[in-house]
Amino acid sequence: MVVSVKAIMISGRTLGQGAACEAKMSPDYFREASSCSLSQADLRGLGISPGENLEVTSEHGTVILTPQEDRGLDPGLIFIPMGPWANCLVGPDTSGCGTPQYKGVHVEVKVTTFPVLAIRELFGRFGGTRT
Amino acid sequence: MRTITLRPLASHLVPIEAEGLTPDGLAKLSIEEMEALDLWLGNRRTRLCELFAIEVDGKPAPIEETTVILDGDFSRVKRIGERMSGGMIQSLGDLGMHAGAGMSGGNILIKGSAGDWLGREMRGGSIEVEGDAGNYVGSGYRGERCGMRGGSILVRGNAGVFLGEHICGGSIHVSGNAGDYPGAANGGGTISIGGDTHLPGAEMTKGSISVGGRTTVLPGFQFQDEVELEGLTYQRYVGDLVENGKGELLLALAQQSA
Amino acid sequence: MIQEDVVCSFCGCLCDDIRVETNDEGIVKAKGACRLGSSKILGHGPGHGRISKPMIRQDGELVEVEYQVAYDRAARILKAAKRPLLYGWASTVCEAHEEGVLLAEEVGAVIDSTATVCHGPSVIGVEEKGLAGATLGQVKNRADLILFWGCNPAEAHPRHMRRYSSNSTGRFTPEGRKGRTVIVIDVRETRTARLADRFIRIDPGTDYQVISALRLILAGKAEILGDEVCGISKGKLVDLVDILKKARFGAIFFGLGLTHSRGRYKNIDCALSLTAELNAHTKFMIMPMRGHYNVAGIGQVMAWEGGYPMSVDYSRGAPYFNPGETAACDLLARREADAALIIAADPASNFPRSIVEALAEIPVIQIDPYENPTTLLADVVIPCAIAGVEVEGTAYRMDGLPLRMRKVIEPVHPSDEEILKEIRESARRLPDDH
Amino acid sequence: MIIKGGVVYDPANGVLGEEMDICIDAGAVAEAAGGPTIDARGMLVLPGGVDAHSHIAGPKLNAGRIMRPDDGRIGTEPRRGLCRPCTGYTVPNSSAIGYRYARMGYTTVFEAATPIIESRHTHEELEAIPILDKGALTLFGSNWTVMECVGEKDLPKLSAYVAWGLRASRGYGVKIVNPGGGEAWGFGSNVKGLHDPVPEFNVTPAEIIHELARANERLCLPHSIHLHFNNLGKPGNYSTAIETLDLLKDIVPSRDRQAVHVTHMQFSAYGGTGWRDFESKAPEIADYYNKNDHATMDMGQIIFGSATTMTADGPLEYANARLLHQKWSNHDIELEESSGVVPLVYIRGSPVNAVQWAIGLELALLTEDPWKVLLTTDNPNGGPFVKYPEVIALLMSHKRREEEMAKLPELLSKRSVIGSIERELGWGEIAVMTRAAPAHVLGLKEKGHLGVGADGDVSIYEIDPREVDPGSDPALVERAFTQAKYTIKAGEVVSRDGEIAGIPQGRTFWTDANVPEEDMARLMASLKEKFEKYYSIQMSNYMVQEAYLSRPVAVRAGVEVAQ
Repeated sequence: MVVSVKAIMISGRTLGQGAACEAKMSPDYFREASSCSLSQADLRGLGISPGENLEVTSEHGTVILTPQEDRGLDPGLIFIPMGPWANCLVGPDTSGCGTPQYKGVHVEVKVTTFPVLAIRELFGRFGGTRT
Repeated sequence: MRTITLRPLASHLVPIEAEGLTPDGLAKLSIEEMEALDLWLGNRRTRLCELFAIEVDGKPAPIEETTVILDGDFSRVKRIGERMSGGMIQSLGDLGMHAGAGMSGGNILIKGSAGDWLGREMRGGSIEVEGDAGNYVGSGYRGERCGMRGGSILVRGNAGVFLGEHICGGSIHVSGNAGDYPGAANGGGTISIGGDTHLPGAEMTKGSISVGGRTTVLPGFQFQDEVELEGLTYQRYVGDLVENGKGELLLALAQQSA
Repeated sequence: MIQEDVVCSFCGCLCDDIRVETNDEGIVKAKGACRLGSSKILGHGPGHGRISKPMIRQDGELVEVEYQVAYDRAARILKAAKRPLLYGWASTVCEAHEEGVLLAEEVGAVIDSTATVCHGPSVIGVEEKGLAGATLGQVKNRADLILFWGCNPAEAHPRHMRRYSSNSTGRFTPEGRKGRTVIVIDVRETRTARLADRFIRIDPGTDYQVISALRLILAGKAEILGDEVCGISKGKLVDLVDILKKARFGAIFFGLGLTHSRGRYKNIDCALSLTAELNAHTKFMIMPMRGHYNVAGIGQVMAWEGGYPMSVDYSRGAPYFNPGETAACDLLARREADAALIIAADPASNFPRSIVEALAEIPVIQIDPYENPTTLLADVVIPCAIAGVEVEGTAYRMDGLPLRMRKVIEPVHPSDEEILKEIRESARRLPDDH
Repeated sequence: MIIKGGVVYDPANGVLGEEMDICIDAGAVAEAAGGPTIDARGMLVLPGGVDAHSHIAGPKLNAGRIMRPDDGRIGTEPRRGLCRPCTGYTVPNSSAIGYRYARMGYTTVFEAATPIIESRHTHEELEAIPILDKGALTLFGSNWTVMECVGEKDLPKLSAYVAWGLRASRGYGVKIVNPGGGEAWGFGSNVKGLHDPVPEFNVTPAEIIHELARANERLCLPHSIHLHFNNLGKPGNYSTAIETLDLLKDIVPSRDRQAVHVTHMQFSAYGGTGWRDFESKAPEIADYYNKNDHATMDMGQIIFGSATTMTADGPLEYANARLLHQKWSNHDIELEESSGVVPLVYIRGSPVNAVQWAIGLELALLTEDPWKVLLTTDNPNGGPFVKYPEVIALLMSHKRREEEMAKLPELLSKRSVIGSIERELGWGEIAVMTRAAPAHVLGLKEKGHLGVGADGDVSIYEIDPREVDPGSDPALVERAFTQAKYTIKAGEVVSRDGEIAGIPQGRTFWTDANVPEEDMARLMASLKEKFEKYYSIQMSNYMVQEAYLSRPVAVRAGVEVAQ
């Protein structure tokens, strides 16, 4: 049986993501921006083992992220640093005011053994396709 | 009577701006004059005949006796019916943003769905949408303190967010659901929503909002009593008290417990 | 060589006390800068992903070309477009912004800034209510109460607290942090929350209701509230209002927690009203925590050049402003834009995925010092000097205070301003096809 | 260039309606010139218009633009000919400001208030205004260093600070707004009158004004202090106005000009104890001006319709916003000032607005000497500058005023004397109020007149003053002044029949005042401490850099000039 939890996704700045964001193609940026944080209770509930990742799905897409624990988060919240990984889950609707809803996205989280996509893989299907 | 039918010659993703397409603008024109009307396709100034096929039935007529029929997908055509004062526009399919903005009279009937800012700052006349409507139906423009002031809008499907923001008069009825914050800063208009919505009447000072489905009530609304309207029982609130508002919020009782 | 009082070009704090040491290799030290600022100032050299030459995509691959070739290609793309988008502007100086507006006028473009994916809703809120603000020095010298709402300066603006807000000292605040009450309201316990005297956790998407309740309590109407508002006890809210009213000078800083959540500008609108109403009792100001160092500047430049601070459509020759219709994400989500020039921003990383897909479908011109995901979908790539490190010019701090950015080292590449001017010149030489 | 045969009014040189030629050579009025000839026969020829008090650039303007997209939409004009696109009515974009002033025949406009620390912004916007020559007045009235020097009674140090502040801001003169009130507003209060000490600083508004006036004269600045009174906008405030003017009777001007310029006097000529018994005290103010010669004023006329109020008087704007339930922006500036922006509408049906309307006109009509009253609307506080022609028509025609009064509440006749004033200003008096006097008040020697050596700024209007009687034909006057036949700037036609014909970059005037080194050294010690402890930016990043003024004109002043 696959265990999953429903959660609300919040994306935002972190110090590490910020410090690496001028070098987006670097391993540092990959490490800092492709993780997600959950409460201890949610991580336990998911029964995650070392080396496993999380697959997060919203109505707008799916992304695989490395898990972290954050004691500042209540159960039911998942935090992802702002960036292309988090944005796989964000919808295009701006509510008529120009700004997408980057916070408060309903998602489902489950454990996966698939790897996190590196930045070029994440954008792979765009690269070199245009003339 | 005069009927003018427009059919798109091609489909466009780049929007067309066509504020001249009103009974006021077309009633008196010959076909040749209509063909030469200025429209904008993105940043290109173009002529009506380059974008639409025109069919005219009847001689030039008074505005009130003029009907404009839009046959096809007009979802990328903006500002149709802007500032119209009379006559009729019938859209057989979808219609783009700002339809009927600032209109003071006449009727717009949309068989499909309408884009955002439908009936923005309208003063009179009526708009009817058989499908859905976008965001900011009957609202004001950015920074305006008064949106729709008169006339009526009927949406048979769902409406988007910020329905009737800054409405000062007139009425809007949505048969389906409405997005967040309908009737925000309502200064005297009437809004009724058949289905669900979220946080109606924020900062409303006057006017009335009724909700037939489920909703969330803002803290600034104070329960008054229960009233019977057309066979349904409504809870009546007054608010929004953050603005010392005296607006009326009516919530259909049967739905609230669901 | 050592240069004093260099202005940092990372975030909206624009710290202007950085001591930068350079040698033949480039910048070797940035004393006083935080981790974010250091990464920006020190990250200028080769090996940090700098783009070395202009490139044009041919058969799917980016191929190096001369600058003039890239300018001409960019101009042709923009001139051929019926709805070009000029987007970005957050990480460059105002002199480039002015050129950007001229280019938008020349090619009939929509010009929009990254504000529309950060504090755009704050601007719309200001259009509803106005903004009771102040320079950051007012907070430093006077504030005895600081409320961080939906922002996390400890990570996003690391020197904010020490230089300007909770931990700074000033004329009427000699005790610094000890003399101040610091409150954090957020949906999660951030690093900033852990440094606060009081942390109030709220449910995601309930900011508007909570602010409304605070306004009611402030207006003496607490009795109409239930025992709880969105999960927070009434007592806690009444206490909070009491603390706010007792302040001698209160400062509210808010971040993307308000603008990116359900309600968008309504959250800001309500917070602005709360601030105005607090001024009937004591002194209060409110300020958005602007992210990129000059995202405030593009708003200022666009306002005096065309009357509106963002999302301006020049397609009909006159400025037209309507975010929701003319903002970058709206244009792309509806697939209206048929070409894009991206400068000083990385929308491929920062836009929702499906909007990035729309961007990938149209010709994209990128002007940037660094390779980033936007490069992966660009058709013309023009490397530029780093504004604020290699190019001097004006930037506006989050409080609207303008500073002159320094040129710390000599650039190899042309500035954003020069590149934009060349593209505009090239576009002027092309015949009108309309 | 030769402007041939026009009917010239150049009151500064005693020319009142003479048919004569004006020659412009190398940008200045000359005895003779070659080049193109403009046929001005049957037309009114005036020096280029000078506006000594208008809000045209800087943080307040942008605050107004950003909070008022509704205003932006009113004035939309697409890119056309030489002109970049325009937006706005009360808060136009920078391009529109330049074009619209030029179309009316104005060539020189001074921004009324810039806070030193944000002057970079003011100059960025001034540079973006096409055509016009301009300058900015620097705010000093709630400045910590000023108040400390006043408290220490150290006039040399205060003078040094004023000189330094003008240089730091590239400002032209000393602006004082609700002195002390901006500091008090830093903690949410205000000063209540001239002798109410500023909290924490123990100096009074009276002392701040008087000492700044002394410093101004010690430095021999081209302009006098430029004063926005305490209690502005409040019923009964005319007594504060008169008390303040009395305070300055002992100031000896260092140049041939007034000792104090009082700005937008309309907002300070109020009687009554509240808005219910609000009434005009313009007759009392005008009487004072008729009996005293040390002060000048500008009208601050209101225009019915939309306005955007913007002022360094922060507490006033908060009061406005609460009273009118309007949008409110506020911007307090560390160690220096406060400010606010509130949109409002002046309504004909409002008795208060009607009385305000009357007061501005009464001030201009009851003050005998037109050299003492400049024509302004305190743009955009009383209304936008594009309405100046309407004000001119009202001043020149009793009939026009009566037509307007017929639309106003009857109560007006009890609360003002406007209905009983029959005076109609003549062409020469209008030329004084819009040209000669503003230039003289500012101390701009080459502006506001057409004598040899004056700047070659000329406006030509399609109206023959020998034929038209403004009293009976005010509409003709208004139309003529709305759109100059030609506006000439430094010998170049910049506007013709409302079409912009040339877009030169204007100059920016600032005042470079020298002070003794020892005074400056003492000042620097205390400034250094302020930057280390209180300012949020470094001293080395404070001064407006040269890059921000593309065509600066430094007017020399200072202690040495005075001696």
